Amino acid sequence: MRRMNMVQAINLALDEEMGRDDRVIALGQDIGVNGGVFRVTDGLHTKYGEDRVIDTPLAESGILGTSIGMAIAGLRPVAEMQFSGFSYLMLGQLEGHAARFRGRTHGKFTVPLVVRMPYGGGVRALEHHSESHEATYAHIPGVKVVIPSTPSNARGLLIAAIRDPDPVVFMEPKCSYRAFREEVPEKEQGFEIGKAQVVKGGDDLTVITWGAMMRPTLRAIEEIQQHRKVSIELIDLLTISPMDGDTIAASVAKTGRCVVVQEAPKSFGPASEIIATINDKVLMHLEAPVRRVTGYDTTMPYFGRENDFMPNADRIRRAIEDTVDF
Amino acid sequence: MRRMNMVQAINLALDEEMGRDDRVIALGQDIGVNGGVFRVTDGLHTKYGEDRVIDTPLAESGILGTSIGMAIAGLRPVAEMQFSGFSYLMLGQLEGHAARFRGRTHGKFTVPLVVRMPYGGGVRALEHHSESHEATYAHIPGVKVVIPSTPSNARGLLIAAIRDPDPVVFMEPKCSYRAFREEVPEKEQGFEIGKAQVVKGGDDLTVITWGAMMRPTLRAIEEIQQHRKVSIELIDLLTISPMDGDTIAASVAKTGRCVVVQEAPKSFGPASEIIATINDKVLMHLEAPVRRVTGYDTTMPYFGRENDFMPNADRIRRAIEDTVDF
Amino acid sequence: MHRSETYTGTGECPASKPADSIGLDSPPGGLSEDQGFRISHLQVLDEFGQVDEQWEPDLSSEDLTRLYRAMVLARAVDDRMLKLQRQGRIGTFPLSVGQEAAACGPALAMTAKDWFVGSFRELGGRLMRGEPIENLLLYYNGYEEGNGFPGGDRMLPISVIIGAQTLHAVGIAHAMKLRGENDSAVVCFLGDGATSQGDFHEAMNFASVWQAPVVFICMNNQWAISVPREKQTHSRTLAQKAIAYDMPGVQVDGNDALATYSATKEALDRARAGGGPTFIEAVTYRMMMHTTADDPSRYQPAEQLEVWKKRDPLPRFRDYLTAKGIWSDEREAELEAETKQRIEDAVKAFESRTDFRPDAPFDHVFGTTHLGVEEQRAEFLGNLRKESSDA
Amino acid sequence: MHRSETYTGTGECPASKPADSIGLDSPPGGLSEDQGFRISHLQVLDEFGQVDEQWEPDLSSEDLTRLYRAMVLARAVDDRMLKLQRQGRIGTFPLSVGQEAAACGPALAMTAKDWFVGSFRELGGRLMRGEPIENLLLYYNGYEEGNGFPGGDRMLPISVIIGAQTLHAVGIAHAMKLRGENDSAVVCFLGDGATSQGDFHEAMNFASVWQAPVVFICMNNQWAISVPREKQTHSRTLAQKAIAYDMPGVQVDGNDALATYSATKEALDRARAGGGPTFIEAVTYRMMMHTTADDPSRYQPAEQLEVWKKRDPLPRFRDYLTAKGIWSDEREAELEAETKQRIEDAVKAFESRTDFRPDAPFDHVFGTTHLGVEEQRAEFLGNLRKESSDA
Ligand SMILES: Cc1ncc(C[n+]2csc(CCOP(=O)(O)OP(=O)(O)O)c2C)c(N)n1
Ligand SMILES: Cc1ncc(C[n+]2csc(CCOP(=O)(O)OP(=O)(O)O)c2C)c(N)n1
Ligand SMILES: [Mg+2]
Ligand SMILES: [Mg+2]
Repeated sequence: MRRMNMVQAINLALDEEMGRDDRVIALGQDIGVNGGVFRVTDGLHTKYGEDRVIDTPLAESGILGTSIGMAIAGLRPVAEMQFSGFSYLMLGQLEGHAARFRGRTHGKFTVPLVVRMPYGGGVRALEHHSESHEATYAHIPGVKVVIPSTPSNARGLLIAAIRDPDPVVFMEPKCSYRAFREEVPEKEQGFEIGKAQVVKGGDDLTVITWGAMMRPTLRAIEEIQQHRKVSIELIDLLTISPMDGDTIAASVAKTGRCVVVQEAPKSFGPASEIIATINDKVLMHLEAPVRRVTGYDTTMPYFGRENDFMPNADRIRRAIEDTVDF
Repeated sequence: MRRMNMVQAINLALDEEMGRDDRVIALGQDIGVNGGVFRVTDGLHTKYGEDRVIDTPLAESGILGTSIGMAIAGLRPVAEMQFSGFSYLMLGQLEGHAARFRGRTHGKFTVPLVVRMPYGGGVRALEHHSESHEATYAHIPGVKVVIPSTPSNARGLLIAAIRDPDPVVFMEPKCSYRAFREEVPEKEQGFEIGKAQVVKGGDDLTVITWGAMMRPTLRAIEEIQQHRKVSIELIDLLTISPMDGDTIAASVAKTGRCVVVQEAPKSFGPASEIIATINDKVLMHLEAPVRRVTGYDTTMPYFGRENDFMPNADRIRRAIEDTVDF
Repeated sequence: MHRSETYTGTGECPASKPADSIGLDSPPGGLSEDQGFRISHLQVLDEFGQVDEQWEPDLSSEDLTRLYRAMVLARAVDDRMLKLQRQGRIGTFPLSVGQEAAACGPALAMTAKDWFVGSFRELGGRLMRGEPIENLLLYYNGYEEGNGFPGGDRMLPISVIIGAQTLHAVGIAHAMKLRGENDSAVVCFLGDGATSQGDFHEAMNFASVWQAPVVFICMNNQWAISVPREKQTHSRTLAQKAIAYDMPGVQVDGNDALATYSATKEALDRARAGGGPTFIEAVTYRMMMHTTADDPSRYQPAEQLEVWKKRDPLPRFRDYLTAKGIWSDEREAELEAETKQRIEDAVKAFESRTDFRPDAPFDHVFGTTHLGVEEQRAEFLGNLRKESSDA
Repeated sequence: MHRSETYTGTGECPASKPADSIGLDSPPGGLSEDQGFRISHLQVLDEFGQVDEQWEPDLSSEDLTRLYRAMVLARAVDDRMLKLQRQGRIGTFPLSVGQEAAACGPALAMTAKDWFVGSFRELGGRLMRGEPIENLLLYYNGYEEGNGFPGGDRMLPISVIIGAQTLHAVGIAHAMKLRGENDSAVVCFLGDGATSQGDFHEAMNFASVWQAPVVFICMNNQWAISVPREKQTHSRTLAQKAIAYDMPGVQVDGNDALATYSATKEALDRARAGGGPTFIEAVTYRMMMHTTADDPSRYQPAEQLEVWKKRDPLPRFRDYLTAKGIWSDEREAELEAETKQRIEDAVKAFESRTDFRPDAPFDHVFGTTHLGVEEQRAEFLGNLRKESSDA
């Protein structure tokens, strides 16, 4: 058991997989000599050499497009987008090609690649460095979207993503990168893509969230439980798509109340899909409207205002209390 | 009054606006001499010359990025993406710049452009020619997304879009382009962006749809009303974003039942946002789960199977009946 | 007089001054010029079928015949598909008439270990790589079943999004290099219009930075739908785009199958030997509509087509073969009959296909099983059943 | 000995054969070469401050002084901002130390009617265009309020997404042309890393197809964060990328403010006269970290920095001015004091700003009022109120 933060845990997963399987290569901007702007790939360049840890030219579509080719030819590229805010530059390649080669060739050519990208706000960064684009990726059939929330699940899920036969968008909550440490087991635990995790069982209300929003959500739940008795079930989505509707439905069928916490702008985000899933499967169990605690439908403001615009523990707490009291 | 199809109506709107305001220019691939691959811009090149109807090089990001510059400099570009299936190539420019210049300059530089694109299936086209990407665009704050369904509203909404001070993604249901004609009034009726239209009042159930799905939906309603008495309210969304939540809520508050018809893949689509809106505003009025009739979460199949994969009148009819009978 | 051995003219990439590896270089004082940039041109067989023996490649009769047969087959398939489309028996498709030499010459230069990464107008090349005609018919009739065939392990399917495939080609090429497959390189086709796409530029840049074993063959057929070459880009040649990447740039007569063969062969040899990528512009002409949905009379000057008809790659190659004594009217007649039969057989096979499982698109959403996908498959099949029972 | 009149050396774009407008051209027979491609180099002031009088531009003392003052101010602002950042008083920002000549020379060549389209490392240029220091402080402290200022009608804000601004520049330039504003052109800055982006290529292509009045100034500072220039692209120069578009390509000493001025001036004159776009590579060096978040010791060879310190654009320009009798130690001391004061005033003004309406981001989502936005604004303000009452 080792205590580590998320950066270290992701680095560990990369190292483990590169050590295990020499088809695994990493590529992206500044990931080699520099070890990545967040140091996620630190040391790998020295250990595996510049053929397997590739500093690419500054071109997101180029990185993803060539990764597709490498994956088709039998490698397992792990591409990094330096920030998710730049990742739309490769959306054409992702939607048009990574997501489609399997279907387009009836399974002959497949694209087992991972595209890692730090996402979200809270680190006082410049414009375009704080976006949460997971809904866009999740709307693409053939692409899996995974968002870890802790060092352990980041490590486990990244390993699963690298071994997965399909393109996986792996979004890393950058404000959790160094926010805390936890024990990371010696051997990877076997996280499965497509499965949500019930982090905490409860009977009165379900809270669903993912990634960076786990921390304020945990804080909100703690605060509530300091002053009132309410039994809250907390689900960490972990995979945004394909979404684990069954875990969501089972929980909400039991609790009848639900709050969804999402960092992205409100409209057309994952929270809406979660609500639609609840509607489809367990609407008649609902005793109150599902509440969304989300970003607002504005461009992510510059960092001077970001804290006001991102969901915080206080808003989450009030949403939970209002829903319980509904 | 003139009877015309949607291609003619859009052409009329372009012609009217170019005639009225010489800042309006059109640009895109093959829109000039050739009049566009669907002939939407037919005749405009001859009438307004190649400085105002520009055949561009084959580069979607280039088309949108230069349109942004032209809009900042005082023109009103109407850019065409030849098919929406290629439009993700310009998403970086749309999300990163068109949507942001107003906020980024506190209103000093604005981007009053329209990006037109035929979308959707049903015309037996090759791969990438039949997608429905509206949810992706709608998730971008600062961008308006409009989808007409008839010649008249196409003309009225395109005029509104061109006069709008913001970037508007104008998605044209290509399978409705020549499917029918209707009277188009001499003077434009004043369609407003951001307003849904209650096409038909009713008390028992609300059907919400947009674009190409209006026609099978109308057929389904007709079929139902041939054999049973049920009063159906039909809402044509017209603007996907910013969505007209009030019209939706008012209707569902009245009927208590709702079916949403969406051509795009099911998950993370506009139907989910509609359901979330209903949840937010009028959940307690619901007497049955909202039903989604949608595409499936697969890549749009090649045209040999597209009819089976797109929502049709039969599926819509059954969803309506099941919801009424719930 | 076969001198293919000496044909290395297109490969050098002159450097007037060496690349500066630690950024110490700054421009020389005053105003000066760097003129050390060039491209090369190649034509071996002129439009009258006259060969320039100095550059004639050393090809066996078998290879030459194979090349000719492929070009003839491609044209006949195009011809038949156009008729089928007009009869509503298949959907929209892009003809390659006039571009056979640009597609088949390079395919002849490839080995089975090389990868073929195409766009959608390299019919003859695809056929040479073993793609069954039946597949093309299936594909252009809207069935994914047309995409795969046993054996086509090193040929990517048709790529519709203009320019995108150039990046896949570079990725594959770099993977070959990383995996030490020194006998494998990639041939990547693109159109003149594709040179306008950002992805093309990124592919050229990655290819040259990585010195990846890839040969780009840009079929400059003068048109991108209705947009003429000179509105697509302002440069005099497309070949000179290679200069931006210090990559060898070659402009060949794309209607001369010997030139397209030789330039590709040389570039492939160089690529496999670690010499990096090459960009070849094959100057040719789209003799028919863009696709069957297009009407070129709206934009194409008739006199242009007339000029290019005289440069048709087929007759000139037949004349060359005939002059060499490899070909004759009898062989031509035989080939015609055989080609016709082959196409007929394929059309029959295609039209008798009924094994289209409606839910096949659910098979390949993911390589792992997910409940949501299977739920939707069941719902889909349920819907189909209900609709057929309703009907 | 001012010969700026005769300085037109970089403008020609030689055509070894004319563009073929109806696609009738095919390559010449046999193998041949086209060597008609070139770029030009320019350095006026060498690293010792010695001027090459043949190419010395005809600038007034006022203009030369303005240029020097701007470079000094930029460096002092950078210096102060670095300190503020280290003290936690502003956020991450990119320094432009070493690149002052590449940013200020071009700005001097512009008129008020020209547009300035930057990336984020042209501090001196922005200051010359009237951007208040206070704005920069606001911007880099995370407030949109830093973006707008009265009068900056022809300068776009900082552009973070690498390469994207090149397309905006071309669009603006083309709009100027379409609107008949023949006295307006656009100067667009980009980095060496930006040349790898697809958008850059599309911008170059559109600019040359449209013959738009735009001057691209590529600040080749040898690094894109940790990636050295020679891993960014394989070409010997960046200037030669212009050849792909038959656009004049010029490589200038980017630490020589006279060269960056002259090359820009000539290109702007040509652009305004309808002569189309120009691509200028300004060879310079990023003397500090990429941004304050970066640690160049991880990747930068120390000896490289040493070499470039000797090429610092400021001392050499001061020496030139001094030799011309325009500058003196007293003036230098005065300028220092004045600059310090100006920066202090700006910092004070910045730090006393409190007029940040928290809901300002809702003001500019759309130019029209929409209920949904206003509902969210109300909810947002309600949340803020609740949180402050909770606290
Ligand atoms: C990204 C993209 N934009 C637009 C299209 C529509 N389109 C299909 S073919 C074509 C022209 C392609 O021209 P070129 O590259 O010269 O190839 P050619 O058709 O001449 O073989 C266009 C615009 C597309 N398929 N992909
Ligand atoms: C599209 C995009 N990808 C990545 C980044 C992150 N990034 C910011 S600056 C930079 C390097 C830019 O290099 P260059 O163009 O040479 O400009 P310089 O920083 O040297 O001025 C990178 C990779 C970005 N801002 N935009
Ligand atoms: Mg073409
Ligand atoms: Mg740089």
